[in-house]
Amino acid sequence: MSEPAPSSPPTLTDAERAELRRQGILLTSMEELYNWGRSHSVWPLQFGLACCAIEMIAASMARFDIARFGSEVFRPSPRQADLLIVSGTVTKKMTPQVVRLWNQMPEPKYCIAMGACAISGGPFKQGYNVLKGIDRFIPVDIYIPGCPPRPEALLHGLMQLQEKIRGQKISGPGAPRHLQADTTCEYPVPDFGEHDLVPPQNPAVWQPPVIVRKEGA
Amino acid sequence: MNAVLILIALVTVGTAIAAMAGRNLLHSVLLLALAWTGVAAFYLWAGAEFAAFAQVLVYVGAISMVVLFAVLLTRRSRDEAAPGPAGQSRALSAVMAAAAVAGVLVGAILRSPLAASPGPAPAVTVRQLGAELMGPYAAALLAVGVLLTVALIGAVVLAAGDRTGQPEDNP
Amino acid sequence: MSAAATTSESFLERAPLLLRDAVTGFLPEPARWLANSLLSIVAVLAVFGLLFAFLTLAERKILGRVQNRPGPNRTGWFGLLQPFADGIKMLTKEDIVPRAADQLLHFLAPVTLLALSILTFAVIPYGRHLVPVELDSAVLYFFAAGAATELAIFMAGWASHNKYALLAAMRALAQLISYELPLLLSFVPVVLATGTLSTTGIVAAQGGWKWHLIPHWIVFTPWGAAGFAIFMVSALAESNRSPFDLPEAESELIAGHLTEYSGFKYALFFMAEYFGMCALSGMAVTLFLGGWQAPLPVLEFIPSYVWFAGKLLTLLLGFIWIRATLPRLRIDQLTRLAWKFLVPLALVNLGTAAFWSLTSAWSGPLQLLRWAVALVLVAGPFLLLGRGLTAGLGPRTYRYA
Amino acid sequence: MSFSDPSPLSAAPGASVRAVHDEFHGDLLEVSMGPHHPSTHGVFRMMVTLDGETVVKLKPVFGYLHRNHEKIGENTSYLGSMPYTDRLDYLCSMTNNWAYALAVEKLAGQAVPERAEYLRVILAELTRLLNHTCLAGFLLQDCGASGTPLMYAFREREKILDLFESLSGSRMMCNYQRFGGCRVDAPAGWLDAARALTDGYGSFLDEYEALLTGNEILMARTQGIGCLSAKLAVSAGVTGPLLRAAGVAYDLRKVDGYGFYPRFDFRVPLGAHGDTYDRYMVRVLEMRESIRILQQALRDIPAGPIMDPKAKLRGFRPKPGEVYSRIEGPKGEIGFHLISEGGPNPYRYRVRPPSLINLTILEDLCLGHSIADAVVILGSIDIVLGEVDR
Amino acid sequence: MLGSGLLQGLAVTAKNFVGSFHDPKRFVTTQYPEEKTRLPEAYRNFPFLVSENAEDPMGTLRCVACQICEKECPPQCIYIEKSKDKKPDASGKQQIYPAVFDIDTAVCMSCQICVEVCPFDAIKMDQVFELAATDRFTGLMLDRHALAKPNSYFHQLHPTEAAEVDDRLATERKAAEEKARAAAAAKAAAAAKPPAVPPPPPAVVPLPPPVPPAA
Amino acid sequence: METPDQIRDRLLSRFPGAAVSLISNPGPAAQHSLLLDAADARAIATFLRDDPGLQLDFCSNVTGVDWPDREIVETTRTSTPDPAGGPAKVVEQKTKRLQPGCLEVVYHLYSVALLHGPVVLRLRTGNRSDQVSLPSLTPVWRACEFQEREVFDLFGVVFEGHPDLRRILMWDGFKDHPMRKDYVEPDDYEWEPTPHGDVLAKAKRHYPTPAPAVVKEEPKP
Repeated sequence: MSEPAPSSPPTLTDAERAELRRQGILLTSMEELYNWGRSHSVWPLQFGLACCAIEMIAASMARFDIARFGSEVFRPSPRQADLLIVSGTVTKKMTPQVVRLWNQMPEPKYCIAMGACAISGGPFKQGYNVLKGIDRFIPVDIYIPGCPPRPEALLHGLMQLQEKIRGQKISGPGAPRHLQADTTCEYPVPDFGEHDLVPPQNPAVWQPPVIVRKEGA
Repeated sequence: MNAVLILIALVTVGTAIAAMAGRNLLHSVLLLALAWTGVAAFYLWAGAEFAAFAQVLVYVGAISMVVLFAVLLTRRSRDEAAPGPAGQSRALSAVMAAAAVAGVLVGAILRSPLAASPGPAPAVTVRQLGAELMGPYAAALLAVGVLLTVALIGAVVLAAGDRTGQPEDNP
Repeated sequence: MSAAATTSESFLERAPLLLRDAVTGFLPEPARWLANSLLSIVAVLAVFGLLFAFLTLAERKILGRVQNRPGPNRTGWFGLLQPFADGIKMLTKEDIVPRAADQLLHFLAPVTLLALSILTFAVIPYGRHLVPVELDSAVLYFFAAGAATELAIFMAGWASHNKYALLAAMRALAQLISYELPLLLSFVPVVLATGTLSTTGIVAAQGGWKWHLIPHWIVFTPWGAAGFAIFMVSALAESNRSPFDLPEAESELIAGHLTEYSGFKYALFFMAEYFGMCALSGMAVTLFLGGWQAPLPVLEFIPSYVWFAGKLLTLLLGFIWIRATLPRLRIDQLTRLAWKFLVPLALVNLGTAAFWSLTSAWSGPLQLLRWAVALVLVAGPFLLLGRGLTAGLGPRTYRYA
Repeated sequence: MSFSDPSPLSAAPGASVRAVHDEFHGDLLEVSMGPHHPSTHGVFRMMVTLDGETVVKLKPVFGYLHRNHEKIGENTSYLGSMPYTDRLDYLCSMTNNWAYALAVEKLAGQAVPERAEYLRVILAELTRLLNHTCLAGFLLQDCGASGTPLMYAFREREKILDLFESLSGSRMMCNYQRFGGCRVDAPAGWLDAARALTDGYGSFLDEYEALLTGNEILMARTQGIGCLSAKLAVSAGVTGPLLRAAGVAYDLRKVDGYGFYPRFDFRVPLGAHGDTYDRYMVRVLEMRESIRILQQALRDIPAGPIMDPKAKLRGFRPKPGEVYSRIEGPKGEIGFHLISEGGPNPYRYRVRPPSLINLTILEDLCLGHSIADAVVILGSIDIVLGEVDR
Repeated sequence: MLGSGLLQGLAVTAKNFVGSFHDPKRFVTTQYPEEKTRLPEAYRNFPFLVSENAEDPMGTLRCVACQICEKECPPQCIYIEKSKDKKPDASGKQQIYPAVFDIDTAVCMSCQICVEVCPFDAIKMDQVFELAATDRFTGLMLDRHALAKPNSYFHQLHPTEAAEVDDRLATERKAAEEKARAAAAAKAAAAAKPPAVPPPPPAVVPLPPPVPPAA
Repeated sequence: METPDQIRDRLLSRFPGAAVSLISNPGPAAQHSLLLDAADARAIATFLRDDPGLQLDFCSNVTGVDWPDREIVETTRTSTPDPAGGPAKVVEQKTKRLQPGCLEVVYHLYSVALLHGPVVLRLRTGNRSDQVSLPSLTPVWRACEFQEREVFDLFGVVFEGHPDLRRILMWDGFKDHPMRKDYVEPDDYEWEPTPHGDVLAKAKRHYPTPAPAVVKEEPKP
């Protein structure tokens, strides 16, 4: 369910390379075509949460024009969307809805956490009703810091996402989530508890890493 | 060409039966629309282009919509038993109605002069059709028109009677 | 495709037929007929399939330009490959069917819709010799096939088992019932004037020029112009385009009947919408704009299908332009517009057309009288009914504290 | 093929088959619009009960963007709360800044230099232009126009944002004003740029009005829809353009005369019907008045310091006391209620959110109208969820 | 007349459509990756640490780890650990330096309060916004190596402000030097008297350890 | 406009049995407020709204304030005159006294008709238990509807006579009243890269020993 660990080496093993060679050029060109199509047609969900949503709207407006990337088709229904831009503070009251929306999107789907609040709770992380990062419940592909990020930063994030899509393999262990047969696109939706969400995070998606700081120059 | 005719007939009758037997009201309506299309196909097979397209336009295009509307706007839940005579008497009335319709149809068929061998169908132009309707059959046309108008008014009365006490301001 | 071309026509005019004969000419007669039909089907699908692809792109680019931005321009040269990227993505997207949905109807709805909208292409004369099927009552066939499409939209809305989709289904029904009538009534005068229901006949009747200058297109008569306007407004409504896109009213009903459709099924709906738009525009061209006829005698050297395509694209541009500008009507206003404005107008227009054909023998100063009476008959009801429609509405003046 | 929740957008998934069948044949259809819905302007939710398409009951549900602004404000220093006020009504950070700065200045009894007061008026009026322009765009979007009016509105918004950015460093979250003045002075050429923008804004409004104001569809969609009576408006605490569209002459710029507003010549447009069209038009006319104020302010602005030299940023501890201070924000009366106990943080930090209180009358306005109208009425109330839920 | 308003609207959109091909006022798009918006001088995104010298950023940070910004930062996105030893700063004065200085850009709200409260002009606002990352923890947590930017960079971003800061620092330094000189003179005067205590041994200046050049 | 003193006097004369006291505001704003008794608050509010001299028809702001129990140290000086006729002996005595806390609801009233204000009303509950109630002023001013709901949600004051008293910002199953000063936030802390103060303490609680994973590599060139 979780993304492949970032530490796994992106290089191919010899066996994989041989396998690829056997499958030949057809697969790679298929792969390229598939990835090309996906990466140039990323339709976001028309979904705004807070301040960042205004910058997201601004990114789709004339000055920045996200349409140039083929992504101006903001679909209001999650069924037709490819990209969930979590733009703004996710409150605990809103979290189940966001996870549900994510579940309702068909694979392949991507998630951009736009702005400090969506990544970590941002300036509001001290709040009792604020989720400290949407990646506690759904896998995030791209994080765009900023409060709010400029529309150009969103475009930059979108280009990063396109890069990421273009780099995906359609077979083998590095294949994206939606091409792995044993993974599900259903993520558990948290419940409202008496004091907090139950559970407060999805351990299958999110494990808190620990930073150990080394002193010295 | 007989194979085509049999196919059309099977589809028409089959969908009609399915529409009657179906439990899902919406499915029945859609099947009914399909049956009407079958009838249109039959007209087409018989060379009556105009009648066929008019059938589709009027029945599939418009009447089925009205039926759908009627189904959706009917207030009564379909689970409630329809008011009226139950059991045997219902069956009796159904048989009687069916017999009456069949009688009229058979009578009409018997009385119409059928050619012994179905030669090539006469090319009926729209102009001729219009002339016939406005000439010899004008009275029948008027009667049908009046009948439909009355039915429409009746439908309006029925629909409006359902919402007693509620002013109907929305068009 | 029928009607053998005479060799007196230009090569370009005959090119499609020659091409067809080159492909199927070696076949024996019955097989040839079949092959010719298949070929026309393939040709129509290919042409309109491509038109659909580029129309979506054109719409996005034109909307962009209207809104002061370039639109898609990074996928391929000038963004020309954008529709194909979208197509690949749509094809490979997961198909979700809601658990509670009516599985069969949920699947059938887009298929039916697309099939019906493709059927309408059969009778449009795309050029002098390019009409896939010639029927005596072709116009009737066209509207019969078109009338069933909203049934498919209803199926989609109802089968999705979603409240928004259901509301959209109801709206689609109301819209169809309201606009079918003005749509049909608006072309009756054309049939009255030309005396035929065949599309080729109607186009043929619009051939020729008055004083070698004004073509005999129906739109150049007062009742023709009015009929054309009514037809186009109704066509906007029939194809669910803005400002009549109520079933897919994004601001109220999410995506209306499409709310629960994903992936390829959604693409089919999308395609059907554009096909419907193309077909209705094509019919408008046929009925009112002289079909494939050239506007001026000197321009006849340009092949007929080019003229048809040009007129078709102009109308489609109009569709897009209107979409870029206008807000949406409300459902009751929509039905009111149909019943209280378009239907009476279309009926009066029928009378006007009758008057016009009865007075076709008038000449000289009587000709002026004929024009005057017809214009009054067209404009008078328009103004009167329009005033009734906008009663109580209007600009206001404001006071200041 | 996979299967998913039966009803994706209603809040309670799994509405059973049975229930919907009842709704088919029964009387009322309950629709949950939001929190994810294209026209709820964020994560707002309306529980709507429909008879056909007519709204018979409408209950707003809040809290989907409740980010604990007041609690954070009580745990943060006076200065530290300033950037948070940007995020209240994130379209109008400058007026929020001003409202908060004014409240703290009243709490601590601070004075503001003249140039800063002028700058504040200029920024507040620019914010008003920005807000009303965006609102008009969003309102038309709710009416179903496919983006074009919104695009034109945002085209102009970008011009104002450029001004804000070159002044304060950020497009939206300006964090510009301080207790006792403003953070930095306007850079060279800024005032000229502001003048150019102000002078060109009228022609934009003309074009915008040509696009929309005479549009029959817009008039049909908005005139006579959602009429708000003056009595209800006052009782429900409705403020801002909504109140004035209902015909009540209550503009805090005139009533309280805060800042330097008494120095400027401007009028307060009033509506007569209180319907959606009036709410829209009153805003358009207010924009024209804002342009007049801006022209006067940009003409008269003096040179001088922009910060009270006695002002203290770090370790700012006002004496114990309490204040409620309000200004006329673009959406209505935005107020701050501060209680100081003498500490570095306010003891009580309360925001009076105009958007939330203006929503009190939402149900009254929508009853009897269709669901499409409800969306437009909500649009004409002009809410920003950051402020509604805080 | 019915329709006149609609036609007026259509005229406006047509004007914009045609205008978008020749009128830059009606074609406002900045095509981002190729064209870039010229950011105003005041633009701010995330903070960076000013170092005097590009060659040795760690050795010449202005920051003395006073932790004022850490305390004042409203969202608390700064983490500082003071060094346990002292190192000479750019002017050779012994200073405490930040052993750890982390800014979590995933939290930072770009409010600039750290800049306002910093008494040493050590932290300033950067203008880089293309920071999208695929990993939140390694990509968005900036440590002092990533944060340190030379003064010349600061000049490039905010020329006016940087010039002011340099002036101010120069005057302060001068004042400090004069003060030190005066103090030294006073000390010397005091030292002229017999010393009561033995003079302290000369301070040993530890050399800064070699640091790889900052990216 | 009448001063708060005058209003209080008028109220006292109009409602002889009512307890209306003036709470002065020491700050420069000097917005003094009237403390009303819960029993006759609604009658007084209606009077304030309808009185032709006041016409406070616009309730701008409603908010709650939490005053927890606090220990007050009072210093009393008693000077006993020295019987010997010398300087009086001053004895300072410190007494600790527990001031019981309360929840307070503050209303800021203005008049749209007469363009004056604000008049500040305060209502206080007797204690800070979970079910403390005050009369709702929503029947007097509609503007209180959502704001009183908010006070109910965040402070836990039950407003009697409120037409629709439900939680407004938090979800319905939520149990706490987060704006109270003694509210304890849920311990959903997991990991935060830049911890401070109590967050750091929480971090220590969650990770008593540093976890093995090292993500951050330093130095990063």
